[in-house]
Amino acid sequence: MEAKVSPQKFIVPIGPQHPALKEPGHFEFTVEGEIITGATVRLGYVHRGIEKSTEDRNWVQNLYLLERICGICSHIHATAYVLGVEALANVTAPPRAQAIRTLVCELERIHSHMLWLGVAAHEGGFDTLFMYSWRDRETVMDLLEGLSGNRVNYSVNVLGGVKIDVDEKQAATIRKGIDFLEGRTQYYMKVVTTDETFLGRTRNVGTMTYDQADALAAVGPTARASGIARDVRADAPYVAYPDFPIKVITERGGDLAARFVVRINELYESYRLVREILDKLPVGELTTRVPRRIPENEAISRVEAPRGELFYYLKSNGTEKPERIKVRTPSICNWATVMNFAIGLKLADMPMILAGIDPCFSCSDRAVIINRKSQSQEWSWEDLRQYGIKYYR
Amino acid sequence: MNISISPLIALLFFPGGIFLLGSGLVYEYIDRKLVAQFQNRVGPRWFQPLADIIKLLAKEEITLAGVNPQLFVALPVVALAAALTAALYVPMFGFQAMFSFRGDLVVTLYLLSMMTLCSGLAGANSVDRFSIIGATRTLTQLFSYEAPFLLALLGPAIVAGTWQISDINTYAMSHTWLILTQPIGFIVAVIGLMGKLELPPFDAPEAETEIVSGALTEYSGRGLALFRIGKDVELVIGLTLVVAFYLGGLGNPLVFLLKTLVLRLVTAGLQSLFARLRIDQTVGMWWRIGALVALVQLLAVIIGLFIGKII
Amino acid sequence: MDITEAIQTAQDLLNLWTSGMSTPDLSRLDVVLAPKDLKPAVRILQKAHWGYLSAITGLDHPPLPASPDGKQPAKDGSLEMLYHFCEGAAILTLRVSAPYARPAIPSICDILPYATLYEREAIEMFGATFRGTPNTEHFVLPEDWPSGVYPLRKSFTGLNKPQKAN
Amino acid sequence: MPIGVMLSDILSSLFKKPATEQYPFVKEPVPERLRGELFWDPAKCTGCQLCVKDCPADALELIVLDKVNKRFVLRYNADKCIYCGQCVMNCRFKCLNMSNEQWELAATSKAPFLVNYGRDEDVQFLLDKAAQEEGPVPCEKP
Repeated sequence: MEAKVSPQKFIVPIGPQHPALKEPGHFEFTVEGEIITGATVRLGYVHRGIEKSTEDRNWVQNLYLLERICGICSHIHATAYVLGVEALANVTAPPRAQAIRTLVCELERIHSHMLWLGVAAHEGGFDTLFMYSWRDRETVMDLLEGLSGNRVNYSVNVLGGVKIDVDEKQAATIRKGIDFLEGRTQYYMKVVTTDETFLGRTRNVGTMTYDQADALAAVGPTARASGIARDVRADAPYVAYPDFPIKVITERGGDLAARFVVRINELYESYRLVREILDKLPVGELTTRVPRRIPENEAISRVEAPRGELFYYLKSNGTEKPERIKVRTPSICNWATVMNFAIGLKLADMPMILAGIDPCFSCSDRAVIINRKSQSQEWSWEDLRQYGIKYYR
Repeated sequence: MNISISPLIALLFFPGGIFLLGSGLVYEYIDRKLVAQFQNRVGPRWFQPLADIIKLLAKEEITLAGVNPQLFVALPVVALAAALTAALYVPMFGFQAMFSFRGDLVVTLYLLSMMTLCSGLAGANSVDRFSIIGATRTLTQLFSYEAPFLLALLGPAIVAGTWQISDINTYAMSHTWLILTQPIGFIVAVIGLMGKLELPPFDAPEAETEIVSGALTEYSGRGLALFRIGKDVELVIGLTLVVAFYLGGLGNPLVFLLKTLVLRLVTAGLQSLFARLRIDQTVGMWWRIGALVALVQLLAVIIGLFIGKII
Repeated sequence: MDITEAIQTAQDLLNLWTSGMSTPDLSRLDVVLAPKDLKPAVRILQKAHWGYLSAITGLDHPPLPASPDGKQPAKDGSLEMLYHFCEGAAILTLRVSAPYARPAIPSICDILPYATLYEREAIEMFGATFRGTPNTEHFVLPEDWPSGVYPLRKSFTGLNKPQKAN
Repeated sequence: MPIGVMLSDILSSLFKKPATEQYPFVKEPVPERLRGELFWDPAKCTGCQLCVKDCPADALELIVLDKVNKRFVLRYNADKCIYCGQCVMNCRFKCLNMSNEQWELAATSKAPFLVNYGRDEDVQFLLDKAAQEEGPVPCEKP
């Protein structure tokens, strides 16, 4: 790192590699003492060119590619995509499949919010809460693993339905796990809302009013913590949400503490929904046929990822491959809120505010494209391998 | 316990020198293991602190461009030397202090502050931005906890009527435990100790999620190893001091072990119980609450003594 | 606002400028706009508080040679930007196209400041230009990315292969 | 002003076993539906290639030796496989399945990741042919 110490500008770089960020992103904060006077963001360190790659794969293959945009919200990406493709092909998945999709969506939301609780606590230097919430998160990970076979990329969706079924034994395991988690969540709610040292780091930190959140088009829990009742699950219900309506959770505070409360309250809502779905699981088929070639059409698919509204735009051209797939992830929407609110805050609060929107860098970036003044635009795997061998020799 | 050891051996091997370093590592291990247990984790294996140090010592030390190289090399040495010297005036492991004179309490406290001062200077010496912010925070924190910590240790000194650590120790052994008569002083001393050692929740100067590793970000290899050992030694000395003053003194190694471990358990618990305080919160807390209650305690002690004398 | 009402409101608001409207399904309204009409349209949406800008999708329409039988004339390449606004379940898409030769579209950042990230993405990915956009730095592509290479255009094939002629 | 709300948890942890799973030493049971290494049963395969077409990772390759007599070899690249299970889903004759036992697939060389499934004589035939040509094993799709 070069020495750039001038009395006017003192820039603290955070990232692309920094202990506060588990994923790469680059932020520059200009500080005066501990107070931030400027902020910029630069992404792209994990840009994988997924949108371009989709144009080179068939509709089925894309499902697995898009599922891997994000490790935490993998199922919701797959869901948004299959809903889009089903809309393009004009088919609807059977009710039981829709309910199972919803079930996995909600379980995924539970795991994502628990993960976030731990990360946010860690950013605030509260490692004990971090360890405990991640320990308990294992419960829901185990449920998902038992249900789908994998911990991360569940691969539950297929075009036109789902791969897995839920039997009575599994339903019982899930109910038991959810009961345990509900008890623990009540406990975490108590910790984050009453512990004075923790509240000292969250209360009135990074406050965003309703008007500000509205003007910056915040989405997801970040918006809901500022009182905006914006939730795709309620606004434009998809999969089985029309049958299992949700209550939109909002908070007035707009600060970090409110974001904690909103997410934890959403956990309760998810627990309720999971139980309800298990009780009233429709019977019937799991899949329906989707044609391999999809006629020229356009579709927009919006779903509520754990982090907020996830937006897919799909365009088909009558072949087996899509013409264009556009993915707009919730984290992109929320960056604007962070960058606008950093100014005037303390440096020590920044990691928590960054974590407060639950950013997902992999989501925001979507090609390992390396360019070192050579003529090539993109390196093939072979080039990359040779480069690696040369580099380490 | 009175054993006379040749000063040279005392300095280099036992109870100073090598033995002190070893016990520093043991206490670091105990700390890490206890915090892990509190967080329901497994924690490191017994040799981990030693392995860390050996690994660091074996690694290349990178001296940055733009720093003062003499200072860069000297600071860790001075820091460790100060911590080791401080140990000579303290009844380590329940043995009598190696050297003792009137007023060695003040000297010891200054020597302990040297460590923090050195790491602050080390940070300010590096040109890295994280180091500079870390150094600012280290020094800010130094100024905030030092006064309350000193006041908290003054209480026992005043009731004992001496500024000599050994004498205070003897006084503490023969009287009611001072934790009962001066509870506030004890609490301030323990929390002051945690602030001194930059343990959570007072780890703002090295908050990894904000400024990587604070003042020591640019240190690697030998320098970092020395700083770490220095901190471990300081930990042992700090524990010894608080135990000697407030928990009924130190008579023999067994008592020492028992009492310091109990105190370590308490501090490990406190470490895992709180979220990190921002530096402004730390300073505010120490000056608004810490210094004030320590002063009140001190006044109460003085008035108590005064009344005792009159009666 | 329920869907039909929201769609109706949007239709009423935008009637003045549009050169074509369609509703591909119940919850969607596509409005074709000339680039010069984009800003007034966005402004009126914002004034009426109709939804929020959810995304800007870029589409590349590569040039087509004339069909051999001469029935279809050759077509110049163009870029199309879709501005998706969402209000509840209703989605309004403003479609603005610009030919390769003059790929300039007015920036809407002065009306909706948060559009800057989307515009930056469209600039580097498609080579569109937004008149008046505050920041044209790379957003996701590396700093030393060659200028004039736009990865999401159909002509970009990457992987060391020569680019298809435009 | 409540502080230290997590005290009860911390104290109880002092007398609890750590929650950490000591993985290589202690192995937890795996879920029944775990998608591990892929296995192929040559008896039922008709050579429709549906599994190969939809494989998102290009991990499968069906080599047709004799279409009429149903002599196929399935070349499976376990290192490319992303264990999504689409091939199992696609197969109408249920000749593919994913093991929930074989999942610890780490190795120090690439060799164990290239698996040829099929009748022994067919695989041998392929290997011999490759050895004769002394080139790389043919990987062109049929």
